[in-house]
Amino acid sequence: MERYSRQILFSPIGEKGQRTLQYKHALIVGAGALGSANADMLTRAGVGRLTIVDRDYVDWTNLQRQTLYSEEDAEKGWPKAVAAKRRLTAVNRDVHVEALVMDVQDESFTSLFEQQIDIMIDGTDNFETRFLLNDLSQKYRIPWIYGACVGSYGLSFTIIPEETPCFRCFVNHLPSYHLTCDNVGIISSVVQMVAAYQTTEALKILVGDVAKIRRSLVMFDVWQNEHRFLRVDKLKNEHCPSCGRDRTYPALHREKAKMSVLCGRDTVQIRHGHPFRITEMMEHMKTSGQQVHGNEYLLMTQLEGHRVVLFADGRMLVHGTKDVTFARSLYQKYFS
Amino acid sequence: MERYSRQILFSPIGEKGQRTLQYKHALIVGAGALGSANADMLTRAGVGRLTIVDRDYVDWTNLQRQTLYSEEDAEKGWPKAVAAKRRLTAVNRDVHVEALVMDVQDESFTSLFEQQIDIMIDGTDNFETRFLLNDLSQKYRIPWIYGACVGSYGLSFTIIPEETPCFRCFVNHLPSYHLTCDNVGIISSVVQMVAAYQTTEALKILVGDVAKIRRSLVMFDVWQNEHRFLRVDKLKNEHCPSCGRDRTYPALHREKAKMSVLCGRDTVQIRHGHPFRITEMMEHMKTSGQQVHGNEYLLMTQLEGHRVVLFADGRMLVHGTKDVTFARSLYQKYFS
Amino acid sequence: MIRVLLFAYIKERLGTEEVVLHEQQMTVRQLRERLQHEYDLQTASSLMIAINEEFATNDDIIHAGDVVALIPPVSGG
Amino acid sequence: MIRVLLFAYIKERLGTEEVVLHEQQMTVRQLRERLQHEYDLQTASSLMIAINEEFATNDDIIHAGDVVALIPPVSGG
Repeated sequence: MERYSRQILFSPIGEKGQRTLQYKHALIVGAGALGSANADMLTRAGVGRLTIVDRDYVDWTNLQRQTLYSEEDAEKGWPKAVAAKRRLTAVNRDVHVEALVMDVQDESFTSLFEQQIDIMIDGTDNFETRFLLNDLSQKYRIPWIYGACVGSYGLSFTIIPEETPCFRCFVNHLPSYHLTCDNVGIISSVVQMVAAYQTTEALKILVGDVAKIRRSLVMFDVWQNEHRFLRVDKLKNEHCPSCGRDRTYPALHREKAKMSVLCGRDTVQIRHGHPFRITEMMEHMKTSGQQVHGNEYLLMTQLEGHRVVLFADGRMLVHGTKDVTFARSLYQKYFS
Repeated sequence: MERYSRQILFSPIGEKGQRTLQYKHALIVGAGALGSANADMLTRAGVGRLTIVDRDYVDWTNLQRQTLYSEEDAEKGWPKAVAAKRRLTAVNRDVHVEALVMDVQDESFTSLFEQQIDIMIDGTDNFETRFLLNDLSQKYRIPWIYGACVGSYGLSFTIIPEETPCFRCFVNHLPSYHLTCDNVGIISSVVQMVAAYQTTEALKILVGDVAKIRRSLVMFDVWQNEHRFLRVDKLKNEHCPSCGRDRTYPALHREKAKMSVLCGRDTVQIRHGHPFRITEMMEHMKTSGQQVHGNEYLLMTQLEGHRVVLFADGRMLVHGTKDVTFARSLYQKYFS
Repeated sequence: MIRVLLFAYIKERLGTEEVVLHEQQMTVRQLRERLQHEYDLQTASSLMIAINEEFATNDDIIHAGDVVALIPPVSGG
Repeated sequence: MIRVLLFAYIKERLGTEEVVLHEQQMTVRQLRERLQHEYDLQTASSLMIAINEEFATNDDIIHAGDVVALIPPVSGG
């Protein structure tokens, strides 16, 4: 407990709050910029258990803002969840960190909800996943904390089932066009500010200081010196299919696409349906003269001028294209 | 440059701004919570050169909010500047990081100002050092960014010589009583928010986007959901001894105390006047049966029930006391 | 007169920090239509809209003197 | 009536989020004295004081209807 002395001195947490944190379980969905920053703060704060879910691996362009990762992680191409766990364990061995390299669209993600989860932190980079989190939050009555940012602009809102409007009450359809870090860029300070709001709300919820939970949406632009809190009560929609009286949880019943273009990534993801036997394949490709490298979680190679990554969990990424037909043809030719 | 692609896409920085950053030199004074967070962001952003000055070593109670450090740093008792440099170099080898284990009250700190410094970031934990930075900022015309936090409350303001009020215009005397992390605690999210403001302002200044520099003081409380920008123009005082017409730079002429009680640390610092020969002393103490450990920068031991740390630069810390007379007697008995 | 404040990419799209509409009153839905047609803002239907610092729904009415904020939802993270 | 908003430890010291003073006008200096004597706030002389979101100096005058904020400078970092 000595290591948390400054946090225990903070009276809204105190010794009682600190002990409470040890028994809590936070689910962090996405280990990119927001996921990194939140996971680091919650680990240092001594939350007992963290589950980190991410489908991607560390890339050089991530290092500018994804604070858990170092050059070595990018060089080795570690999956983000794995690299995150390594750093977090070095920072606080008392926190039990579970690292899951998977796509949240997979069945195994939903099965996580069979256990107790006290809070979900939004570290995702797309609306589709947020609609899924939102429905899971409502179904299992788990608060979640929306956070998003692009450029120098950020938003955050705390969603408490049965109390606040839900994410679908705010954003009732998938925006046809939206900005991501990949088209308008991002600076690291806006990430840290969104994450600071998310972690603060998470701590309030975990220690049970419900009176202090922020009931407004916060919106800011750090470069433009804008900062506003906007009241949200009117948005609570009793006809909302996620949080209203007659719920259908639409995001839980969506057909999972076998192929998908990753948001603003110039990358197509294909689901193989079965795990890939990475080590065996890597061996085999090497002996046949193919340039390949990787680790026990994934394999990277070059096929017809495109970087291709296979994950042990059965996903294939084709970088440098948004053409699903082309990506499928590569997949069929080499791996199906 | 590829690794900065998301920052280059952010139009107020762009390719031109990114190239400019490579030629800039930031001085970070203090490598505690704010210093850590700022140094991490500026390193990831690709600022060409960072100088980090800190007099302390990594302690277990720092890990809750000082994001550059891991358990190993606390176990080994590395000086913060040295541990910071190690992590930052792993994060971005292209940034030239200079780590200086020293007290800013020492002469050698002032001599840093013989070189070009483009920005100073406040990562200190006391008012006395801030008055010193403020006078150096005015004398050498270097902008500096005040940041401070306790509990869940934070403040930041950007001080531009010849333009804005200076720190002494705000706080015209050393407050007789003030709060530190050591008496009311602190949570990590307020640190990240203050640092997010500091780094954003630093980037605006370094890339030359002067129109966007925030001209107000920002004050917030993340737990209480407060956030305000306060206009400052009236505070510019033409009789200010630091930034007014007749300047005396009082903080540059203060007698350096040989002994000082570290702010809220229950620790007395004594200046030996000469360097300590750490390795030799450690060897000597070990052979005489004294329990001692350390590294090339410092030596830790137990004397008369108090933890004592000697730094190679000639400082001695006596922990667990505020009694200067007692600390001096220990010093004289064993080391003078 | 209704002041409409713009944030993030909307500000850059329209090249201004705010738009002034000379109306006595209009619904949020009418504002969306006007933004889409008159200002060619294709994303108008997915913007979140606040009147005097409070989010509003499509049927809410904006009166002269109100300050409206257009908040684009974003997905980065 | 002058509303005085409290932040950080001042709020906890006085056990309230705001204090209301029934004055037509007073200087910032007079406010400091009153905080020190009437509210036993020993740190009153080192507080930063803002009137209607703008920092004020000791000779500035606070009028009825103004909102005053007491901002404690802090040194942690």
